[in-house]
Amino acid sequence: MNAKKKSAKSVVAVSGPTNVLIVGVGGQGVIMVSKILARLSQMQGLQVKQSEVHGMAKRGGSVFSHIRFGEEVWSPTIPMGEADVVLGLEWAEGLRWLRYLKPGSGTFISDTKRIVPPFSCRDRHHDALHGYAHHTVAEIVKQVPSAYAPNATGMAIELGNERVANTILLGVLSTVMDFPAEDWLQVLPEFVPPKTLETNLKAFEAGRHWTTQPPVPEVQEQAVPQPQAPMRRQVSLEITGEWCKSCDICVKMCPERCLALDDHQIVELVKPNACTGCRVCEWLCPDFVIAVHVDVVPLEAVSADTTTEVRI
Amino acid sequence: MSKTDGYEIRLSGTGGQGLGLGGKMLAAALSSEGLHVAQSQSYEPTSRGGMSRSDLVVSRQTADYPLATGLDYLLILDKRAISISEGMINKDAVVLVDEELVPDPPSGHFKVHALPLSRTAISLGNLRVTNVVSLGALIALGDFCSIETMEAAIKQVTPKKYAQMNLDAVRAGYELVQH
Amino acid sequence: MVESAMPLKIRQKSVDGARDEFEIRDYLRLDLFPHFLCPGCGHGIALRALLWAIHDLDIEKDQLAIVSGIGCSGRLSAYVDANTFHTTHGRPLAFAAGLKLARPDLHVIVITGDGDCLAIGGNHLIHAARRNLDITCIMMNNEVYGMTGGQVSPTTSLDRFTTTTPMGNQEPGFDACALAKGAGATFVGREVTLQTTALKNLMQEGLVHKGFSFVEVISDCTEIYGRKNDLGSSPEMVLSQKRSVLPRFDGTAVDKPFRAGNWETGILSRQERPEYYSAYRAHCHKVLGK
Amino acid sequence: MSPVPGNSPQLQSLQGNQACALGAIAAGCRLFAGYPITPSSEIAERMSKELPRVDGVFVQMEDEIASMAACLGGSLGGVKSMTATSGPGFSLKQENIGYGIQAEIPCVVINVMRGGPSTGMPTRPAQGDVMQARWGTHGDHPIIVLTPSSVQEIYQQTIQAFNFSETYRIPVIVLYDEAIGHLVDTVELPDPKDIETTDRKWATGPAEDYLPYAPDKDGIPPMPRPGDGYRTHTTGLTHLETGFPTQVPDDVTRVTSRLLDKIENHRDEIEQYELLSCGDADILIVAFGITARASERAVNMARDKGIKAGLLRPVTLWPFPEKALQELAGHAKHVLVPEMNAGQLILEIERLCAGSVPVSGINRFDGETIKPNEVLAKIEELNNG
Repeated sequence: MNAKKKSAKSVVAVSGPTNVLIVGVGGQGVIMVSKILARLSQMQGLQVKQSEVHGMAKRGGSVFSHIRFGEEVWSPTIPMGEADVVLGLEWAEGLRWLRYLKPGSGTFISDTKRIVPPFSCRDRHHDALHGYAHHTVAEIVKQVPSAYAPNATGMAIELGNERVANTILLGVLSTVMDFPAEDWLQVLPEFVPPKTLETNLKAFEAGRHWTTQPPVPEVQEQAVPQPQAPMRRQVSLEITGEWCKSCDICVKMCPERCLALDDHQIVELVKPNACTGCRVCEWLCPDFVIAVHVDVVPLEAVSADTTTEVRI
Repeated sequence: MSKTDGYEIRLSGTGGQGLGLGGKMLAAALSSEGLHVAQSQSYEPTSRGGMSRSDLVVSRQTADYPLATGLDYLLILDKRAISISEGMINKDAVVLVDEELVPDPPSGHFKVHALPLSRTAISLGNLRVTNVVSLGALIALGDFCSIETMEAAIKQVTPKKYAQMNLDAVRAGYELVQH
Repeated sequence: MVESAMPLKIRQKSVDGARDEFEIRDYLRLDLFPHFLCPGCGHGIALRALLWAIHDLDIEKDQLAIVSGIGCSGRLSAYVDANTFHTTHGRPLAFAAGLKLARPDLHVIVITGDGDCLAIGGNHLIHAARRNLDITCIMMNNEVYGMTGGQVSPTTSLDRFTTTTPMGNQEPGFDACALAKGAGATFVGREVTLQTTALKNLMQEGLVHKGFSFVEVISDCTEIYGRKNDLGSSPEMVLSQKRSVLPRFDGTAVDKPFRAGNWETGILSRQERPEYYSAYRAHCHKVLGK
Repeated sequence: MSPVPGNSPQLQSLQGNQACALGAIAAGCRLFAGYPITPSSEIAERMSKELPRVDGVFVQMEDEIASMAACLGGSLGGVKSMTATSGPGFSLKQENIGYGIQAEIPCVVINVMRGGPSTGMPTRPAQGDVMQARWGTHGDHPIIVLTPSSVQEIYQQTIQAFNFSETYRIPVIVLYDEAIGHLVDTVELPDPKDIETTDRKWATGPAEDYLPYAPDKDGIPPMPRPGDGYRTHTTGLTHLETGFPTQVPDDVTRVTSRLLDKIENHRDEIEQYELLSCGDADILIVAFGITARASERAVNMARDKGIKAGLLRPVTLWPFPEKALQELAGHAKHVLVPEMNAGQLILEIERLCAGSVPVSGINRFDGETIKPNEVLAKIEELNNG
């Protein structure tokens, strides 16, 4: 994957809080990065507020951390469109939080490494095309005021430890923040395991160094499968009403609440546009009443409703 | 076919005396001479130390009734086994007893032979061959099977490492009567 | 966290001659539907997971033998388009042993219930586990004798009401998985019906396992047991499974307790031991010099 | 056991239970599932030795019930299967024997009878399972029970049992007493190529049209073999021709009647018996197993004394050779039924004779066989009588 970058200015504002949103998936070190940033802010005598969601590591779920620092900080969370920096430790997660970036001035930093978490997609069907990740890195970089998209994981692997990708990104981050470089180097050892300190320091430097390199010429990307023509999924629910025993399991277990029992206490699809084709109803129906059919069809072939019901 | 065409043999004593094996040897010998032999044993859970018997009903064709009803040849190796056969010993039957183990043999219209069977086995170095010594004596007394046939049957039935010991024992028993 | 840890594999509909997506109707005797189970019965969910696993393993229906015992679980075999055997109470494992010994080429799956497998058939379970014949035993545990109207079973939780424990059950129950493992089962796992995909994967692992595999399915009897004990509606009972279960995706994580017995879910034990039939045949050939 | 020297290789000295095992192998039995019980264990022991040599499977199951189940399971898989037991084990097998009857699964069950009830006298002979063999499992059902009375016949009847079971798709019981089971006798085994064995009638034709329990003209449905594409359902529930359960009275009557009729309508091919001096017999003895052997001698002894005694020995105890009995009893002055129980077979004989001729019994249930003299004494008593 190609790394792209765009020159950026320093983002730390003197007045008002600075907002940094750090996102990734479980196990990448989002929390470590945010702790370092918080510590640095404290060293400058600033107020810091941090809010995080984590603990999903085992499921590969999304992890994010809001860091706000400044002379006075009230709310711990960053409102949408207010982030000065969105730091993505994983490409898709980074993209997912893009709407939090401050229009016109925000800086987007993200590893181009893609880890597609199983349940984080809007489209729950396995092997489904991941709509949000179809854009090339170049396309994304063009959309934001300022962007750094190194292949941090690739660089980390070259350094001999994939896990220091976050430190590489930290190095990149350090070039857009106003904190003195020596402060970063002073804080870093407090938060990394002593055994890996040397590699982490190298990684930090590598991240800083990467920002000084000229942009690599653009080449065609091929990592993400993309539809030939505009395609989308057509979901249809096949409901064998005769078999339905009105147990209500599908109705209550549907995450989108798109099923209901009709006048005869037989299941029906009442909110076709809400159905994602996730199959929970099919899996949990003890009477094999519902079959979910998912087809990938050209956009023009999609019927008015996202999901159609086929009654048997 | 009525029983008059054949004869019945019983080996009796206590469990562990090898009467089942003795019956098997005898059956093999008689079968080899073209006779039909129906062999049955007392089948008790207390096979050691309890009463034991092995019966052979011998006939030219398959016997109508294969279990013993009247004994023509009877071996008794323990006094406790007398009672099971008393009352079913045929007239002129041959009754062979161990002179030490059966000090007070049954009497009646049959011929009783008391011989030092176990003593002979001990002199051969193994009390456990009393059964085979007895077989030698029985065929000598009964004359229903030649010693050669018996020896061939013993070779067939006995594991190799005991063959010689058993052959010596049957010969010793046979000679107890001959001499 | 990489994609391979994702246990779920649904195949896309065939576009290029590839294998078809799982359609449960392909595996059912449709004439017999709707099936006879009560509304909300967890056995249906479990059967679906089993057939899905069978589909994904590409097991030919002709080569599939499903042996069941008596009880609600026992009736499941009839609905499957395969060689199916609805045997006597408690004995499916023994029937299956004979069938598998006679026909090692067949995939033999036993579907049984907690009463069938642990009470009247308990002896067969422990010996099937010991013997390690290549059979997969799916035990549906709904804590009750449903077919006979809701009597106490060997897995009924303490203080639960059944028609034969009108004052609440005071008998301790079996941990069926611990029992199977103790008896030597070389594959032991447990899953709840709510985690259908995890259940399907567990069954799939069990089916692939060479030797005796035991899969306990925590199933719900909503109509009889649920009502008697005021455990809520069908969806509520299914959802309640979630409260104490943390599904494992990586196959090693320790899970949270489920129900009163503090039971774990997932693959609880997996070990290598010679499979009975192949070991028997090989040994006989060796001794006979074949 | 090794062949007797000096004789033809087929002439052997063989124990009854061993003959049973050899007969099973000769009949094509390739799966034995058993559980140790006196006095039948030698069958299992011999099968464990013989089956691996013919690529069969021997398995000692965890209990009697499992043995019966595994035997049926093996047969469902298409392999001729057998189990062997004695009274207490026979009782335990009954439920699954019923399953075999209902689901029409061929298999052979050997029951070597010992004293009872309960543990009774494990090592002593008896004939107390006459009615258990007939009615041991619940419900209305047909059954075939064979009763050999010699070692030679155990061999033959075990083969016959397999042939009947395969032909009529039914568990066949071979019933003999401990005295015969443990008897070692000189037998002449037939040349393997002279042994007639019957194989199951397998389902053929398109699977779409196949109904697993739709009988052929002979009343017997061809059996599906797993893997042949028929994918049928087997159940112990009363079931339709489709194999699926029914409780519709008319359907139940039809399918259960067919089950009963498939044996009843083939009585002529199934019933076997042996007659001794029956032509002019005043005193007709009906006996089976070891008791028939004692009766055989008693009849010979009676004839020597000028008493017109005869013996009807049923080989198929069930179905009982009714016509033969009724015909002979019609000419007899007295029917005598010696049996080693308190009076079981006599009930059937009395039923069949229906008061046309006096029927009396000789009964022993003390672990001893009935001796020829006892039978003779009774014959003389009746003759003088």
